[in-house]
Amino acid sequence: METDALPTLFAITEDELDLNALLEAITLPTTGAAAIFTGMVRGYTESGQAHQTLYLEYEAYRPMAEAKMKQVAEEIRARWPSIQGIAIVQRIGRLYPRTPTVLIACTAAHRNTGVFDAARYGIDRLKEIVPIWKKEVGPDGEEWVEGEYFPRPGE
Amino acid sequence: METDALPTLFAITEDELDLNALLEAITLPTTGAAAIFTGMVRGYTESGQAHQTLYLEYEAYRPMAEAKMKQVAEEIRARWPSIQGIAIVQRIGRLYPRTPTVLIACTAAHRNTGVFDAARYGIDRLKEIVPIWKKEVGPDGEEWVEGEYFPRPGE
Amino acid sequence: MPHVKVLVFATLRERLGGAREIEIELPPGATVRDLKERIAQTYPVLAENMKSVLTTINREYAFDETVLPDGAELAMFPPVSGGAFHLQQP
Amino acid sequence: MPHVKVLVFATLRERLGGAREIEIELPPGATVRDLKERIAQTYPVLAENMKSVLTTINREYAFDETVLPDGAELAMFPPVSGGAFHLQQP
Repeated sequence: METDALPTLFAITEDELDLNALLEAITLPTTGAAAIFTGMVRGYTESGQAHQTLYLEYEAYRPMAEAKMKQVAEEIRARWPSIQGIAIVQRIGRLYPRTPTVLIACTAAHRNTGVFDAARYGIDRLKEIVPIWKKEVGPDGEEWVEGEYFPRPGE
Repeated sequence: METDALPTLFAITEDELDLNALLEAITLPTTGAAAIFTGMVRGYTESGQAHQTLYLEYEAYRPMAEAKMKQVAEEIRARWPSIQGIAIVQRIGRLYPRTPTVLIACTAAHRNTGVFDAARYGIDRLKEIVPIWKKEVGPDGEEWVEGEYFPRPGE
Repeated sequence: MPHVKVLVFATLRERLGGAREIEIELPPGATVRDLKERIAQTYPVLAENMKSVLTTINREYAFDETVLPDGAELAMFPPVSGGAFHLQQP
Repeated sequence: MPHVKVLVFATLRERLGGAREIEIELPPGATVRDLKERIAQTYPVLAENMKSVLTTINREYAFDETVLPDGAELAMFPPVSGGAFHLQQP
């Protein structure tokens, strides 16, 4: 299987995430396993200072976000050569509690060659380097959520 | 959140796995992360002795399989108390390449409190103790696939 | 002599031509080991399977020394292989 | 004096009343650090943001010493927060 035949899918979208379709798009005839991560909007956060969220507003620097998603996919392939398909999708706009907002999925022939680690790495990297922001709107006002990661040269 | 309010879903089914619906069923207002594992039928296996698979026939000892899926869910909750929802579903019958046959999904408030490890543990345990078998049908004949795990007392 | 029914799955079922259940006579107090031996004698086609078969009593895994309780749901099957991976070679 | 445009996102955009882009005059050979200083002077509402802002040149992260190339696509924004987790407290 040549690398350029391996499906890599990344998107910034305002549409609902369709896990069935995304998984199908990265499943090859040689695929036997997939690990998928999704992040959802929490309506209630119980850790730290408990608070309620009415909705989140997501914003992206779209062309750069797509380029950085591609970079995350390339980093995954460099670390886990067994990975076959990769899907990275971020939904933007106004998103309400219980809604999936982000998805990272990795497929491979077998489950023990890195699919879980690859998906986990993917979501961690997405959070660090892909230019997407969210504003949290709660009953008492709104607040932009800022990350803490400062990319290094080359990232 | 009381444990008895946490969604646990397990099923042996002949129907297509609907990841969107399964994820929705285990997402609470406090959920922020999900890890999902799916296993698919491989049409071509390249590792070991390369071979082609036309389809797999899955068979289950249904009432026991459902009881053991419940046990796997209980084991996950005992090890990762942060897990909110758990779905464990096995599709049976004749299944063709690229088709998802099994799904384990775990949700939690945050992604770094065990969702990935819990899903991985779940699929490993399912393979060991849940009474499901498959027959592989290829161009040159058919073969039952047998596992290697012998449960210990109490499993 | 108690008469017990044993559900069979996968290879065992297929070796029996598709039967989902077998019936067997056993002395009172018989164990899982006794059951396996009796099956190997009564159904020679399953004799080889008895070496690596898993036995369950009321949907819990049972072991050679376990005495079969009256009226229990018994089942026998090969090590499980769910999940669409770990394919053995033909 | 070259005239550059800088795309802004998130908090920066909101502090500017929703503007998606700012314009600024810079001497030739100006660096990212020069750009930040000039923005802090020209748009006082962004002065505080300049302390922790990320800067990109042609969609790659850039650093204080980097000289701004002619005609590059420049952008500034706070550390990213995608993914629906790691919520800061209001």
